[in-house]
Amino acid sequence: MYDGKKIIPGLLIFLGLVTYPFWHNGVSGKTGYVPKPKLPVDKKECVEPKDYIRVNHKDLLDDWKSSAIRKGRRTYVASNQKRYTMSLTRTCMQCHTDRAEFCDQCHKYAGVENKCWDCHMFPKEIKKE
Amino acid sequence: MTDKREKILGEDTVLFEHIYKTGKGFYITVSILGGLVLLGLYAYITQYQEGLTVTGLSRQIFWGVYITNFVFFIGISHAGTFISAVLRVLKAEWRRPISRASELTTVFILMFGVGSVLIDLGRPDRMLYAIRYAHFRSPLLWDICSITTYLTVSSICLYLALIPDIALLRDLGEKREWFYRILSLGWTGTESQHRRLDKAITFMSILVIPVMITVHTVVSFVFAMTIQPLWHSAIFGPYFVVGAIFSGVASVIVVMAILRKAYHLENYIKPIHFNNIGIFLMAMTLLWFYFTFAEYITIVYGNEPIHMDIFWSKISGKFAPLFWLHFVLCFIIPLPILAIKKYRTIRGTVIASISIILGMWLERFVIIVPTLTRQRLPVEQAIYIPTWVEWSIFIGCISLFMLLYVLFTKIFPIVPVWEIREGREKAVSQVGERIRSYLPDDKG
Amino acid sequence: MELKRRGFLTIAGLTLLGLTAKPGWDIFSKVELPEPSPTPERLAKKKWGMAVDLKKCWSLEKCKDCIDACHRIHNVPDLGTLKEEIKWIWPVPFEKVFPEHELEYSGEDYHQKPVMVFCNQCDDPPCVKYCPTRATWKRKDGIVMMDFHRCIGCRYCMAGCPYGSRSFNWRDPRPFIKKVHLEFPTRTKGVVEKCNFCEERLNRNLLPACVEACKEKALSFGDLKDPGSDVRRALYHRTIYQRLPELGTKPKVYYIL
Amino acid sequence: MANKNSLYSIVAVVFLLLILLVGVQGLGWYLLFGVLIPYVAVVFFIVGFVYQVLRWASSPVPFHIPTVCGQQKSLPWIKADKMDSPQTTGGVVARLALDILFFRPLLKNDRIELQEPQKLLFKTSTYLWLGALAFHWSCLIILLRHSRFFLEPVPSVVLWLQWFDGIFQGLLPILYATDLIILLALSYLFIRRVVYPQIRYISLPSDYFVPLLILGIVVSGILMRLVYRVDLMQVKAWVMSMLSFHPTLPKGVNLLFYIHLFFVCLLIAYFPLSKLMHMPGIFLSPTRNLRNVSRSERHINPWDRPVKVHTYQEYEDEFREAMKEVGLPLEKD
Repeated sequence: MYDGKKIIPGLLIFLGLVTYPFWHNGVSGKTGYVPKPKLPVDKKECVEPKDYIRVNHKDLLDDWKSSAIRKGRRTYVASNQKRYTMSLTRTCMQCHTDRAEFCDQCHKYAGVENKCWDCHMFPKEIKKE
Repeated sequence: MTDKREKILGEDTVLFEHIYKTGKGFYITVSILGGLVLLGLYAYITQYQEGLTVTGLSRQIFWGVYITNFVFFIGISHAGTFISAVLRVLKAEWRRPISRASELTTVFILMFGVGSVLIDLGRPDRMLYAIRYAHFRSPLLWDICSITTYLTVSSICLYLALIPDIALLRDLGEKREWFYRILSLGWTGTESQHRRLDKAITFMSILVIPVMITVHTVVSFVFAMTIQPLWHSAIFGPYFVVGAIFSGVASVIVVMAILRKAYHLENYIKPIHFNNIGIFLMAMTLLWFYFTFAEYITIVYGNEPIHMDIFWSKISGKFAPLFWLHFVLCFIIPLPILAIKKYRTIRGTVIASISIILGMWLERFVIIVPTLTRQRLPVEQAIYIPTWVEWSIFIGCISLFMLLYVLFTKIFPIVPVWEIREGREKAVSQVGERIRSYLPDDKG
Repeated sequence: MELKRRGFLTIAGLTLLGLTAKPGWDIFSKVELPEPSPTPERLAKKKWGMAVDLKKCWSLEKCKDCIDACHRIHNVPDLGTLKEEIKWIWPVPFEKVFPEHELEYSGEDYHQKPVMVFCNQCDDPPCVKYCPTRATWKRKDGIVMMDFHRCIGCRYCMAGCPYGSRSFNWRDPRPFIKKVHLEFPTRTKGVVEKCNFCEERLNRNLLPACVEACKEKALSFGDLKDPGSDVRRALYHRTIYQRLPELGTKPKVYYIL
Repeated sequence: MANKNSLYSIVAVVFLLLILLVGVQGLGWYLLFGVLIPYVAVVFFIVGFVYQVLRWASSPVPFHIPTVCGQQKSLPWIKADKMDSPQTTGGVVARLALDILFFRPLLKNDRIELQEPQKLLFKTSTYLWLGALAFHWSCLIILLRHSRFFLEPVPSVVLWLQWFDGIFQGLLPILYATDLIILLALSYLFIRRVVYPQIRYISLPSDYFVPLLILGIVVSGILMRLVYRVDLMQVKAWVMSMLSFHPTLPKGVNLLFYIHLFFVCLLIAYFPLSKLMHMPGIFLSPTRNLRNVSRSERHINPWDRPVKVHTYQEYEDEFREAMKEVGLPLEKD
């Protein structure tokens, strides 16, 4: 082999980069970590099926926002024909009362930032103040 | 190498000196300006984090230095096009050495005009909503459309007139040759290329004039379309356009003087240029006075109490010092200097121009702020003193403008070499012919 | 060569088309988004308005019930400075609200009395014209609404409003709210806000907070189109003032003297 | 004729897509496509990559052949071109860095035109340069952005990058600038190969196949963002489980995710066999990584054996007697 002194370190750097996730997660002690958001105890169902909400809650809230504020339509008919008020504070947060335990876990996990909490507040947050 | 340089540059070597020679002065200028830009940046970051509370603005006077700057900068931007486009269309031969310097002023200062509005926003992160949810009844949106068009058109104007010079630098084949090669778009200076360039520049020059007039008209509409006293005025459109050309032409004189001194262009930018623009500036001074007079005399005769409140606050109230200072700076000082031939020297016109620029900034200020202190319901007595944040951002904007200007001259010649040469080679005979065509024909 | 390129383009195009066609759609979209239900079109039928009976209002001195109620439920911060003040409803001396009635020799004793002012919910609102993003607009029932999600903070609406009804959040308001009322959002720094006629309460068939809080019943609220409504009965055969009616904004808040 | 190559590639990509559709949607082989293929692909990628590099490393460089387009360092009064004819290691590093980060060579000497009075004009193909630059940089940023699925906690650098990339979020929700740029750049680079006859002539099926595969990855990725939402929690949980070698299956996840994943697996498994190896190759190409010292230093061919030299004197010594006999002239008696 020629120029091993340069090529071997180069390859080691490559291997280090490729396997970086192992080291990163190992050091932070979160190998295989999956967040377990705290679900409301007393209520069993959300406005839509869980799978749908998990994927589309952002779109749903966006639709609610424009529908309620801009069109003045505030009743949401779910796919199972139940009726809900379109409101983050008066519908969603009635069950999901804790932001850190529910929202933030997954948002942090997926590296997603949202600006809802600049204005809307959780009941738990107020008690702390 | 030197032979090649000599062959290409010929007698115009001095025009390229600022590209090839980097002196101590350059580094000092750049570092001072860079420092001031950083100061402005720091101030803006502070404002972004804390909110607009760090400014002197208040519930009552919610528009201040930033909006003044917006109007002022966009006003300055009118000069470039005016000098280069109008004079080009009118075939005024003396425009040749100064057309690029003025176009460059237009393009650069326009960006800061737009920037000032963005700095003023409470939620700059949402600024693109103005496009996404565009509401065409809002005069602000007219501004957005018109200024974008103006920026595009004047950038194209600047670039078109740059192409032959870029090709020249490419042919020199020295520093950054690849860069010039890309930008020169394969210009080789053939007759047909010249013809096409001429056509394009003439077309853009004619196009830019109406665009320019709409820009400042629409800027004034931001104020005139409201029902606030002393803003709601029909002459605001032309009044602002005149003010814009007034301050813009003055700023071109200052830029010319600085370039002449710093880059030793005494042989290209001559006292005759200052004299010619000086005469034009004098006409603008009178025109500006006429509009100011018309605006205020209408208000006085109308004698509506709401209007008169603000009128008196300018004439003898708390804005009187600023109002009279602006009047002195815009009219009393420049008029005699520009009117009397003895004083219409380089120094004279520069002094008059600086006075006009300062005065016109104050004019924008005394148009915007007093109206806000007493809206229809004089509920609170409000005062407005800009804070360090506003001043720093103001200084940062001007420094960045100058920095961009300096860096531009490091890359491109500031005097359009090809236009000078064209003037030397063709225009002299053409002008003679043209003058002959004005005269009565020989009936031989 | 030409034919072959066309062949390539045809096949590429067909492939793309095949991918985006209906079968693809069915595979990918597993759950259909349900349509939000239309509420009864009652909005367009109403036209909300308010009447302020000044004599009743003045009968209790230094009463601030309406202000407190409004600012509490709408999370209006108390910044403690005049400079950055945010207010939805506030008192202004009579002579400043109605400058046209400030007559030299009338000698009336009420010129210094406070008049409650708030957003006039104009029928021809100037602020709506100026907003570059439609963050403020007039609803079918006449309420001039603000969408805090969309405001970019240019403050042009403030320049447009001749009544000074709009406030701007110069800084983050949250630390200045004594007790956050959960059902209404707080605002971020950099957006404009104003009175919304309690549209969030109307929606639940409640009266505006200020109307409900007033012990003297000085404020009456209701549908201006309905002759039997509270507001119409309060206005019936009375001397009515509007703020700056000459500007053509057609305020829907009336003052009774 | 060469146009067939692009057709082959399209057919191949569509065929692969069908395999996946049948495999996942029809037969439900989640284990194969969700666990086995990704693991195999990663192993293929790493082992193949290292193997290729080591294979290259074992080949000697027989000649000293740096690419040079400037004056070499010679006499003190002749100005050397340090950038295009680097004499020091630092110069080589600088040139390589410019090559890698800004694709400088693409900007130079793409086309040469002879102009009338014996004047050579070097033309740049700016579009190729721009397209390549846009594609590669977006690719890098997108890769870094994806690290949010691999790292826990997500580093703030990644979040910052995400924010910066999504700065136009105000205009179009969640469409990243790099997504758009890579789509445009890739389309341009692909169409360029189809449209220009000269480039079509030198293109092989694999030259179309790789861009198409990447295009498939990009399109499926963008669709997942904008149209058919995917449960990111399950995706990340799956990645984390794969990384901890206790694989789970992302069963409920949209089919698009499987397309995306399958194409990525194909790409990285194919990587060591393909021209994509220009990634390590750029570091190992002798024309770019050698110092231009062909005059100042002696370069010895590494495979030169010491040649046994038979000098004339030895020859004379060997045949002295015989030469004397026939009377041939001798240098030494």
